[in-house]
Amino acid sequence: MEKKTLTLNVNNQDYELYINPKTLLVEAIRDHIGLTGTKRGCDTVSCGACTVVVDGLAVKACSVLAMQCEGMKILTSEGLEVNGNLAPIQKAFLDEGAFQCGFCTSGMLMSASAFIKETKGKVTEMQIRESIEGNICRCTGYNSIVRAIDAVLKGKYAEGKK
Amino acid sequence: MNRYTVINPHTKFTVINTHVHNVDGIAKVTGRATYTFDVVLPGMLYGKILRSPHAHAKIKSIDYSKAMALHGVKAVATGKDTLGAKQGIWRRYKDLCDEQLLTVDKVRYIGEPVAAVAAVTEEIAEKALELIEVDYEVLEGVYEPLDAIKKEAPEIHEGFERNINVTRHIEWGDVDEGFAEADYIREDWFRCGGQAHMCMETRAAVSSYTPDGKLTIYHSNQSPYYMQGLMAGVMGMREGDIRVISPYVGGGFGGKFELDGAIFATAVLSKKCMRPVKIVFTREEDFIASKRRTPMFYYSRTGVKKDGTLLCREAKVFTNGGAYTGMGATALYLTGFFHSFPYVWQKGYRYDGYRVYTNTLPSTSMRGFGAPQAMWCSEQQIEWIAADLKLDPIEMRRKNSHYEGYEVPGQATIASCGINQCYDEIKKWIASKGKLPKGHAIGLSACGFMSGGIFNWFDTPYSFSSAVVTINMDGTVELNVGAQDIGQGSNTTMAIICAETLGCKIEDVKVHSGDTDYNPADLGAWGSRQTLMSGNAVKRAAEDAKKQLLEFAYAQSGLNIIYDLDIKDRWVHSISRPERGSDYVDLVRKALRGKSGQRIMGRGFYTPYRKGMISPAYSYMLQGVEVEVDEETGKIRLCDSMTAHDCGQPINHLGLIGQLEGAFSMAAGYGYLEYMPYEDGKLMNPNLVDYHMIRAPEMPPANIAEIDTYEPEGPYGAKEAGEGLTNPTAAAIGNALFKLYGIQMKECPIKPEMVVNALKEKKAKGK
Amino acid sequence: MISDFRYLKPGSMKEALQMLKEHEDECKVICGGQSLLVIMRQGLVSPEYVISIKQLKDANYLKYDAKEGLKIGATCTHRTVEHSTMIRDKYPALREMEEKLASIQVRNWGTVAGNLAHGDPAGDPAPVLIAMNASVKLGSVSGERVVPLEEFYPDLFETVMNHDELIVEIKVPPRPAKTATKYQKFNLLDSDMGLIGVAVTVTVDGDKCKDARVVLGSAAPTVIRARAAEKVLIGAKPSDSVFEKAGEAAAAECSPVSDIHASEEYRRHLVKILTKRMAKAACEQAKISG
Amino acid sequence: MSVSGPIICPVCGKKAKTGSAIDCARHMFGTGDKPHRQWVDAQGLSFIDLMIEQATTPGNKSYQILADVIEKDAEKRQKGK
Repeated sequence: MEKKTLTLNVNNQDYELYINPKTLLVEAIRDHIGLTGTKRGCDTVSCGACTVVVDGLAVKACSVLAMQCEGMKILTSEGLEVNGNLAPIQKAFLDEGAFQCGFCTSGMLMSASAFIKETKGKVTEMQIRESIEGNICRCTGYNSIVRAIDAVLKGKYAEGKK
Repeated sequence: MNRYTVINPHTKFTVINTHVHNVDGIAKVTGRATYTFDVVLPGMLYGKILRSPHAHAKIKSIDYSKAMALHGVKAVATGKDTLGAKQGIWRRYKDLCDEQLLTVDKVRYIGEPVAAVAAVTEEIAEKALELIEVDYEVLEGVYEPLDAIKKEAPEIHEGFERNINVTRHIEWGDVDEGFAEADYIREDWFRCGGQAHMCMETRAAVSSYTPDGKLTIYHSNQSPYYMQGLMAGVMGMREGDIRVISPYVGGGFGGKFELDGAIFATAVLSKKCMRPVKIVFTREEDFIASKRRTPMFYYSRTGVKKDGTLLCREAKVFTNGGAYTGMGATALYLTGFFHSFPYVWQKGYRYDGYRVYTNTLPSTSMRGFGAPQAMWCSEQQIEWIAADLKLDPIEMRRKNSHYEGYEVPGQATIASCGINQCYDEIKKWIASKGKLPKGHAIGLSACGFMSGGIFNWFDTPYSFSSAVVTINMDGTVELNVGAQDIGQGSNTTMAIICAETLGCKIEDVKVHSGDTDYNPADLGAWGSRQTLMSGNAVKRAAEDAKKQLLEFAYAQSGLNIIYDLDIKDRWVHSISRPERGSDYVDLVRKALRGKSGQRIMGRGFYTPYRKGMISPAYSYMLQGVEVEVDEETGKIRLCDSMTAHDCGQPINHLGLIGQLEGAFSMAAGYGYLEYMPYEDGKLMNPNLVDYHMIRAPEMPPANIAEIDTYEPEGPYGAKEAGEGLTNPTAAAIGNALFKLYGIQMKECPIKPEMVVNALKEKKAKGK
Repeated sequence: MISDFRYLKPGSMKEALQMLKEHEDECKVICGGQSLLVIMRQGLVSPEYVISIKQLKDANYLKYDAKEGLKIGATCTHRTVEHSTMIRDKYPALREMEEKLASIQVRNWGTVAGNLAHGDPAGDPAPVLIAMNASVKLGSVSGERVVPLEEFYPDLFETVMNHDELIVEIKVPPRPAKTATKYQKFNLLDSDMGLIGVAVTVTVDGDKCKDARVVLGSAAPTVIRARAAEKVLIGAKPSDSVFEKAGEAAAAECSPVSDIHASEEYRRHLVKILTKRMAKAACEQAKISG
Repeated sequence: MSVSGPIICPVCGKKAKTGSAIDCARHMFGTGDKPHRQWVDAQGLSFIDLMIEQATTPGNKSYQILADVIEKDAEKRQKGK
């Protein structure tokens, strides 16, 4: 088996990897780089626990080859907080109790933050729900997560506030 | 999006029922929380399990020499490498300890572990599995309980005639006399499906056996103490030589308080090669080889007076127990008990439950513990009876409901019950919705649930719950509990109870749980027991510590003996003169000095006494679900819901809301989405493409009216919340369909096809 | 477990086609890989070479002109189609279909061409595109050929592509006047594949239905046209009874299977209902469309 | 003639509720362990068949059948004294 060298940029940090080309993005992030916030809950691109943001787009890292992400900017849940300050969506998750066991939370946060970034103007509650449609949460019943996303979109955590 | 109202709230608290963040929150929203899934130890090997392709077969021989020869394979284990101990969580009853986690000579379901491999990489381990040669003698299998009890059915476990695993009989009053007096008798057959726990974190374990004869296990479970005890049994070790660490746990829902293939195989493999071994189930393994909610066949016969007075009920139940007992025996009892809930049966109640072995995935406890099945049948039948007698279904329920002080003969005493107010709240909600659009209807369902089990089938010599509170010189608090946080937020709940009791702030409390070496034994997270039982232990431990603090406060205060001191929000003060006081941290320092430097340490224990056979306390609820049905396709959509809920005194505000919403989503799934079809013992949808769970767009608002009652047995009056709410929803959906079209759904989950067929049938009858 | 392969990263479509020619039988082309990686993980396919075209920017386009109609490049993702205002104006049914296709994550990475090449009869794009009379341009080192999408699928998970070919472009003709397409799938979860999917295109002329295409997803081993249903509609004066008849015709001519999710009978029932509804919706839309 | 005094379980000697034969029968089904099953089978009945009958058909037939047997047995034993 021929290995390949690959430079992966995760959370604004370049990582030099020497990997089997079949390595999935989630495996590169968890097993090679060691960022275990990103989880895995299935093998069928169903659960979304492995969701990360690649060049601004939420994708399921279990169905992307790491090799395909060369030169792209990858963001994981570990990259949301900026030197000790939580991102608005993280604060909102705390305030709304938008997690329980927490296993889906990293993926959920990434879907949510990608949606928040690309959202301009008003959105319906159903649009918020569809933004996390690809993420399964067995604990919360989603409503607290929807409330958290809604709160951020309504500017509750904007600079200056709270 | 959601409405949460509290009826007659108590306001005397400084921490309890306030908006407190989950104490594990920061770790969980920043990706810092590490689960067993994430654990990596130096020199760790990766394990894989070889599983039976046959539903029922004898193992004639296993040859794993080729696998051993594969480069990178460090150990292979089969049942022959184990003590072959038959284990089960019903330790008191040897008959019910029937499962070898690595089978020695026989497999009883597809997916049962046959051998396990440890290798330097997961990939090598997987390759090695293909090199293991197993010679099976395939036996005839049987998959449905009503087939398995037939004379000619194959015997799954030796000595269990007709494959009957457990029977349960519950009875009070004179049912036959009741039927003799009844104006109206209704009898129905129901069928309830299985359901997968589907924890986001699949079963996972990392075991490390060391030459000093000690075993350390990281394991995703609901009760580290149970795992320690059970592993001691199957490994032939002392409990004390086994340390079980349960870090953050990715969900449990009743499926993670028994031993699983991962924990046992890793331990056996690690002992063989003296290196840490990790096994994480794939999602498919988690579906086919963990356990599931028990599928049931229900017969229920109910006798009533024409005014709707419930006289008597007789229920007979066959459950599909699958290949092993697990927690199924308890589910069998509880389903029978809760089938009587939440009603008073004037003449009597009788239940006969039969748990039958089949060659399918073992059935066990799952959130609701038999009650969702019981309510699916009971609450629909009650609705139909009300319709048959032309009575208001809410008022008919109300007049027959439990009440404070009622005693379920020989079973339970109801010390607190807010169900009467639940009826009022739901009536208000229905009224507030006005006229519903075409194709919409609201279905109702009432129920109750226990706050922890009193039964001790595990045969523990320890008290059910224990806690230790240690106060450091700076006023920070170490709270050690055996209670396990599996996402339900028990760490937060315990911290709240500790802070409230001690009079410190929530951020002063550090909760230590999930490690049998450092925390006292506790039965763990099942049957909604922790808030009440562990909560009581924590409260008593904090009271113990507080008493020691106050001794010094009294000594220095020089107060007249008639005055009393208290601590609230870090303020030590005279109750009659709250403004007069001193700082809590200052007091801690003095007390420490007074104890010649020993830290203040309080201990608390709880075991229920004189509380009947089932549980110390019961929660009550009434739920309304607005359902929309596409009459042509039969597709069901949930539009809105309201649950009036009595959980005594809410402790953990955010946690409570989360639990109630989460329970709803799981219960709704049981009602119309989640099914586990088997063909010749093979699960046909062991993946998340074919197994459907509610996702965000399908989830309706889950409005809650919290009825605050006071439960004398609970800490600060608290009782169960979050599990009981898994019970009513399926029946509520069924009742909405009944209201809409007069069709009676007798099988759950309700597939759209079943709705279409029921409507066809009705039309046919109409003609 | 995915078996080892050699990873090839062409710099251009031309180079990609050469690699494809070179390794023909023992290679797979990956772009989004939302389906491919799943079946590779299941061991259903284990190619020796995997050619990634994800990075081929020149193939990532979405073009429209009034004469030639719509052109979707090989590496154009579902999400690009979904977000395009041009698509919203010219081919609203495509957008509506995309909005319901799996989840945002899948649409962000997966491509329309890849979805078509996978050949899953339950896929959403094929029925809609066939209803729009789309075709695929297949490229290979020896040149290009255009195949009508409705002739693209000989059998379950099979396409007429040769091993050295791949879909370089999807072509959708301009929407004729007074024409509309409607698509709906029936599923238990919003994000699910359809138990049944039905796309209907109708062209109206005055109060008559001038032309119609009825396409059924997961109602047969491949996506199929319901010709009998089309006959019912063409030339008829749209009415509920006509739609009903069209539905019955479609239900009669399809050949769905029974599985754990739904019986054959129920699937036929769904074909009937959805065909009826989509035909009606398409007619109404066509009447008011330019 | 009938039995004087409460009927106690011929297997474990437990007095079930009212001490009536029918309650004793219910106690036997409820317990359902090996000794109780064997005793029932020894009376020329099939415990399992009675149990299945009991669970699959409405009413109380099986209980009654067993109750009668228990009653007779109790009579015998009283005569024996």
